[in-house]
Amino acid sequence: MADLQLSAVSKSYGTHRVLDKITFKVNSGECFTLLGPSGCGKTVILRLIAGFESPDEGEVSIGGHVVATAKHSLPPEERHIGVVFQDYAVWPHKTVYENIAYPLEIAKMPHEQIKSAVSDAIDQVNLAGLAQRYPYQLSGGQQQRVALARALVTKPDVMLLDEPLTNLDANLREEMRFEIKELQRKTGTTIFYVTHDQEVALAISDKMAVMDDKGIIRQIGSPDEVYERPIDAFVYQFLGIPNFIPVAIKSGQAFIDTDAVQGAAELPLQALADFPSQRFPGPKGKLACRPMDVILSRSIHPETMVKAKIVRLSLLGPIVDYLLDIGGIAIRAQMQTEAAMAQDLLIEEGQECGVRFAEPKWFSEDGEAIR
Amino acid sequence: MNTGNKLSTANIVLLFSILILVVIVAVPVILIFITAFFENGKFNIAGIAKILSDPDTYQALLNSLIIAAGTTLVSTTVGTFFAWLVARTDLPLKKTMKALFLVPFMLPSFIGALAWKVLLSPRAGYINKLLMAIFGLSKAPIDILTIGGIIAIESMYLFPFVFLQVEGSLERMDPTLEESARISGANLFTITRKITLPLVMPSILAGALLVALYSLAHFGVPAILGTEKGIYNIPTKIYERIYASGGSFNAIRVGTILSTILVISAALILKLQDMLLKKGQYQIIAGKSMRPMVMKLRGLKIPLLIISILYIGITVILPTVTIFLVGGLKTYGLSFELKNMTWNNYLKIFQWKMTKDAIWNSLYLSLGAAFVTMLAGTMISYVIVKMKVRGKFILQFLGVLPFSLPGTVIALGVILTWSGRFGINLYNTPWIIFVAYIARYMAFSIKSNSASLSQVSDSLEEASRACGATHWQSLKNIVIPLIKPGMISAFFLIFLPALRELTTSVLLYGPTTRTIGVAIYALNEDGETVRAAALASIALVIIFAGETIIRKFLARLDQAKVKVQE
Amino acid sequence: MRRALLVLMALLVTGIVPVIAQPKEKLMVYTSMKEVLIGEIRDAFTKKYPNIQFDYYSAGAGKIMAKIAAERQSGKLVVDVLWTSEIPDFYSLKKEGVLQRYESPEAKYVVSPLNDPDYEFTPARLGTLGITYNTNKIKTPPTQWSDLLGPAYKDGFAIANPALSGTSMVSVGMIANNLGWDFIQKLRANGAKMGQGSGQVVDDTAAGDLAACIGVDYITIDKIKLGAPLGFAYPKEMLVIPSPVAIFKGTPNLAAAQKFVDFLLSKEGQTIIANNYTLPVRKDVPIVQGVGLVAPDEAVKRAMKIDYLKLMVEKQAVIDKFTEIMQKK
Amino acid sequence: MAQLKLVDVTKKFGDVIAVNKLNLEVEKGECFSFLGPSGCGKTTTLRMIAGFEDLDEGELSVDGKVFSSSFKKYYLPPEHRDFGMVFQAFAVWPHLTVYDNVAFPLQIRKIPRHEIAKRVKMALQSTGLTHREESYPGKLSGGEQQRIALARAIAINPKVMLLDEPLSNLDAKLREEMRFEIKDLQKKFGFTIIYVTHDQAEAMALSDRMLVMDHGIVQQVGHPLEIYNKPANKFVFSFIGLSNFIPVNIEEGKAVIDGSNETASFEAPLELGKKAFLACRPSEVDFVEEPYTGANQLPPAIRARVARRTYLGDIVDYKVAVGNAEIRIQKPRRVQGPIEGSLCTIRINRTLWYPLE
Repeated sequence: MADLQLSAVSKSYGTHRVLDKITFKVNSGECFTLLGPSGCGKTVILRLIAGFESPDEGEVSIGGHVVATAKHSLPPEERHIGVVFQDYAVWPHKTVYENIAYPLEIAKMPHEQIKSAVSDAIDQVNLAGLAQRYPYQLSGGQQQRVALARALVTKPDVMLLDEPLTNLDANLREEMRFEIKELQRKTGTTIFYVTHDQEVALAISDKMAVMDDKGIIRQIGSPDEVYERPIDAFVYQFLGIPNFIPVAIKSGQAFIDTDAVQGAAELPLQALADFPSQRFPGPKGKLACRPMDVILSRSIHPETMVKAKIVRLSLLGPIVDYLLDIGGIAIRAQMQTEAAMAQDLLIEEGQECGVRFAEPKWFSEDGEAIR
Repeated sequence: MNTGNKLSTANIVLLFSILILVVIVAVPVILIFITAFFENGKFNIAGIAKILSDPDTYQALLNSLIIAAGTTLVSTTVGTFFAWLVARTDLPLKKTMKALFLVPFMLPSFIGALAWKVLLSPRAGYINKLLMAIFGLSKAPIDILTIGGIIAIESMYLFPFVFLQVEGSLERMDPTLEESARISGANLFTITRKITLPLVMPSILAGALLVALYSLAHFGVPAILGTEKGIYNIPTKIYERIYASGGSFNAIRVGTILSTILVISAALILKLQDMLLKKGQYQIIAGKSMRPMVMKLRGLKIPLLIISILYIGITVILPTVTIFLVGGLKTYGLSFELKNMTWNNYLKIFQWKMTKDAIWNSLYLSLGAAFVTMLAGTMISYVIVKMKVRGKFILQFLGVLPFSLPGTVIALGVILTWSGRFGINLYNTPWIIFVAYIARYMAFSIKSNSASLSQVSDSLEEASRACGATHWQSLKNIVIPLIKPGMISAFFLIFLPALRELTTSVLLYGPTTRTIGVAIYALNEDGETVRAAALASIALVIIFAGETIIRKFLARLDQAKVKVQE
Repeated sequence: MRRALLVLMALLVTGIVPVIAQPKEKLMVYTSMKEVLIGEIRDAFTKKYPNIQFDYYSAGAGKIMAKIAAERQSGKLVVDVLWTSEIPDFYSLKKEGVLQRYESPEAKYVVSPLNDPDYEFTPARLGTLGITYNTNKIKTPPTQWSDLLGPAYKDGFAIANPALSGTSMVSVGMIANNLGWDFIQKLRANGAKMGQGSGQVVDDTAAGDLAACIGVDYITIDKIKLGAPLGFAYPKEMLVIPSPVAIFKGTPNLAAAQKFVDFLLSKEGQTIIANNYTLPVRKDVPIVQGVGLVAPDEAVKRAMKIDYLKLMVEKQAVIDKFTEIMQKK
Repeated sequence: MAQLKLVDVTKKFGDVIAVNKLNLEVEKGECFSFLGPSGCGKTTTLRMIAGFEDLDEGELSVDGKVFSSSFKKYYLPPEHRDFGMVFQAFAVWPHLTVYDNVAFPLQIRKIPRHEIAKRVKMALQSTGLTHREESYPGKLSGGEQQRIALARAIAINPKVMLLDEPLSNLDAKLREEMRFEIKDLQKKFGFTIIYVTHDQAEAMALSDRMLVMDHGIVQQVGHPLEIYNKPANKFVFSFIGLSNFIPVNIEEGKAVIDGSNETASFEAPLELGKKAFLACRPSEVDFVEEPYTGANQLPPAIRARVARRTYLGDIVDYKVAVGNAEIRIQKPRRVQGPIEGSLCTIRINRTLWYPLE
């Protein structure tokens, strides 16, 4: 268990600067997620920490020891880390046991100790009874568990996980993310986790960093900080299904921006008591609201609601998904199916209804959060 | 994965790999060009013009091209047809037939040519004699000693190149590509014409390219069937020039100029294929495996099966039996009656120094070359596929270069390089053939090893590094065990063709370093037809035995590989 | 895997090491004599001198000369002794000064139409060529050269390629010299063609591909003995070609080479030659009777005349001219 | 009259019965999904409808015309069925341009050239591919390739469109977008859709009616909401969304969660026996603030301990322990829920009951 720190790390491939002065710190025992779209350079960061790449500038330190600078880079085998890869990377020619025992054999641990350490690790990841299987005899989820056990067995200072759940199917993914979290709690390992899946990031992180497609870290914070108080529109839209409504501010009041949306009616966005009109830098901005926060009602109360038309209603199992038209703007709304049925809100397509935005977020025209 | 500027293992491996390819491949090729274009340090355009305007050379080039074109056309047609028959129809015994269609691969084409000469030479050919006797003809109905004959025989033994490629791609092709045509309303005939054939066109072209390159530079069949009637292609012309003109350096120069023509022709063929394929690079392999549609042959089922079996019978069994029988004749020209048969020739093969030497030479040269080439190829492929080092494009280029280099050219380059010019003289030693084999088969090895290495995902090795293993430990414990099947199949891919090699060794052999191919050829040329046949029979036994053992072995490996990869 | 590697390495080592390891005394003979003949001589020679590692390379004279030229070019001569029938080559080599003078004690017994006064080469066999014919196709044996112009030989007669075969080269020179190029033109007009090596034309005749050819004595008779449907006949003017043996200057194996020349010229060596159906160069060695051979002195008497020095100069021209005639449509 | 009718359709592969006596009627213009785990026989059924597989038993007819029948020993090959079909792996022909791909089925039908041009244009327009006419499929994205396949299928103006997991090879965002596009195309052209998928959300979003299948046997047929609300059995319930199966002990129609010392109990159906499962969805459980009384409220309030609380953004996911059972609960983040480790009171709003296998 150790902390992990990157200070002003940069990396280029040819003329393409992938990372520019990246700095962050992962505390000891923390589960830290780096969330970003594919191709943003997040895997490069993980590979820099692992030692598969070396930085052009800056330094990487693990547990207070500098492991990589532009001049000198410790090879991966000397960093005492565990890595879990997206494609499992379990060795197909070794059994489960042999896979997990390998790092200990390399470390020249006595045979008996290896045996007990491996069997502990196998129990820990719920693979008991499968020790003598070859990877091809295991499911994807089981292979990923082998990879986890193999990375954990040496009790590494830091565990690096590179999109470990992407290749699993939806059900398994949802199950495994809880398991990884559970494992971290049991072992107290520091985890550095790289993913593009915001649901996983939210579910398992103690702290997360959101990176944009240019390789810039936009925001670092706990999941609810990042989710509830996004620093800008990018972070907001990356963390879930976004609804953006262009707004114009007229005399301290917000209206749907009719210039931005052709054919939009000039609808006042009423009853938004916490509307921060003073903090807006200009006359225009954006209102953002998650589908779950779009509150529907069959009856329209003009003083608290705007009028919307149901364009489409789709039942997705536990969730009902609505596509609404508010003065020419398409808005998504979602409700839990039970609630929708209980409140008689399975409104037929083509009908009108009232809409209220709960806990809206406000962004300036260029996407900065206004709080 | 470099760790600073010191001379890391990565750099050592890279340098070593480049060194091997430069010495084995680049230097010989460069020397050929230098020798061809420069005389006494001066650009020798007049000399080139003289050789090229010589009607002999011109005719040889023309013949080479005609033979290559004809062989490619025939092999491609035959190969594609049989591939389609096996992969897309309800032909009975498909599995057996598929295996049978690969058998001509095992038969060295020059031995085939030898057999066909015995059967179809204009007057003495057994079949011709038979036909003449039956129909009372005064002239032989078939003359194998013609360009047409050469094309026919080469095609007989080269069509599996196309068959393998096309059959494989038909088998791996996503069946829904055809099903969607069917649901669009097209019948199977239309689908075959408009969808299936265009989609496997890249494979057809790939197979055709292999045939064209092979045939263009092929020595054995034209040497056996052509030279007697004055039909030379470039390899036989080079051979003739070098041996007929007293071996003066001038002959070698002529050889290099002809080689240059071969290289240019090969490059043009590659370019042509590239152009044809340009718009046709597509993925047709399915993720899901489903049974492809099968065309019902109905009434044609049995006739086509019979044709297929006859084809195998005629191309494989008939010549093989002929070779064995001729090898048992007391002397050539006798009829196949028991009183004319003897075991003597077969016994002599193991008594004569020349033939004993040849068998032994071929065995250890091919084993040794296969072994060394496999190891070097593994190392070079590792650099190409796995390592992030600057300068590996040189390796990529040099590694595939021999693929398009005809065997004759490699032989000449090797003579130029290893005859003392650089202080090492391997001439007349087995080492020169050894070096040539390495050069000739390096591309195979790199191809095969690269394929298996690229299936080993980088993360498998990185996982090992992260577990605390050093670079070497990771190689030893993870990478090598995983690519072992690929290495072994590379070994056999080299060993078997090298065992029966003729084109290269015929220019390189020394007094005691004849290979099996050279010995058979020399015996035939010297009029020792029965002994040539006897040696050929023994060679066939060795090859068939080798192939069978290897097939079994590879099948086992394949199973293991499937296990590992599933 | 590891064991397989070891076995492979062992094979490699045992395979290549003997070839490069240098034994004490070695001898390399390049000869155009066929495997049957040279093989028997080697066996006898090796039996007599077990300490000499005797190797030979048997091929057509053209190939041998090409090989020697290449070896000289590369500066590493493998050959110690040359024994072929292409006499002009010996004159050329002599002129270039690469042959070692050696007067064998056995040389005084040699009868031959040609002798090198400097003893840089010595005839070791009297090769004769006659007309080899297929007995199924030719019922009356030919008796003179002009018979070949008859209809029985139409499109069925061949002479080996003089570029490949030394005997053929000399034969063509002799025929052109004695019967004139006209005769060769006429042969061509009757459908005669150029074959491959000197052995192959005989095989082709046996197989019936040819009706007849100019055949080397021992090659033909050997096949007749094996039952081939062949006959062998000499016209009045005979093709008699001595096959000289010569030692290369500067060979490290001079002693062994001299022992070989001595052995070849000895009664023992010549007997092996005679028993293989060719003519010895010694009077005291009997020829095999009843196979159509003529005695050495009669052969020398009937032999066509040729100026080898002139032939040496004209060699390439002769080959070219012959080839040109034979490839004419 | 139903447009597509399957009677006792059965298919065997060797000893395995892939589809067992399937009976089905699909109305004209309906969007009908086959939903089930992989290997359940749904694709085999679709391939039998398409004509790529013959029936071992049963009969299949379209608009009253028999297409395949084991009784009449009749089988109409796929090229004569006039269906449109879209495959999972796109199956667009890489050697033909987008235009030629779409034109192919029309050319086969020997439709006049100008008519082909018109119909291809229309199909490309409907699928938003107009600007891609001259491209080769290899240069296009997965979504665009799948649109080519759609355009190709609608160009012939089929009465029935067969879709075999058409969206599985696309990424999540595109998948969502495309399923609405398919629905829009159907509205526009009015064809009947047979849609095969293993994704329940996809099936529910698209279908007018759907069929849930397992091991070659139909488990339930009905409207998506009906299936969601009244799953016919445990398999359907678990396949259609996240589910809780809570083991209960039943005595005299009163069910108590196994291992809990609750006095409150559920009213259980009588035919269940002594042990059974109480099934509910994570979204159908509420945290209640009213004080716990332990009295016979209906539905009962139950005491539970929060074993895990996971913030998932819009939704917060809880795992609470009651007796020997663990219950997943999902609530919108705006709903104030208990913290991890605390005690809480829950109420299961809707219960379904399933026997222990």
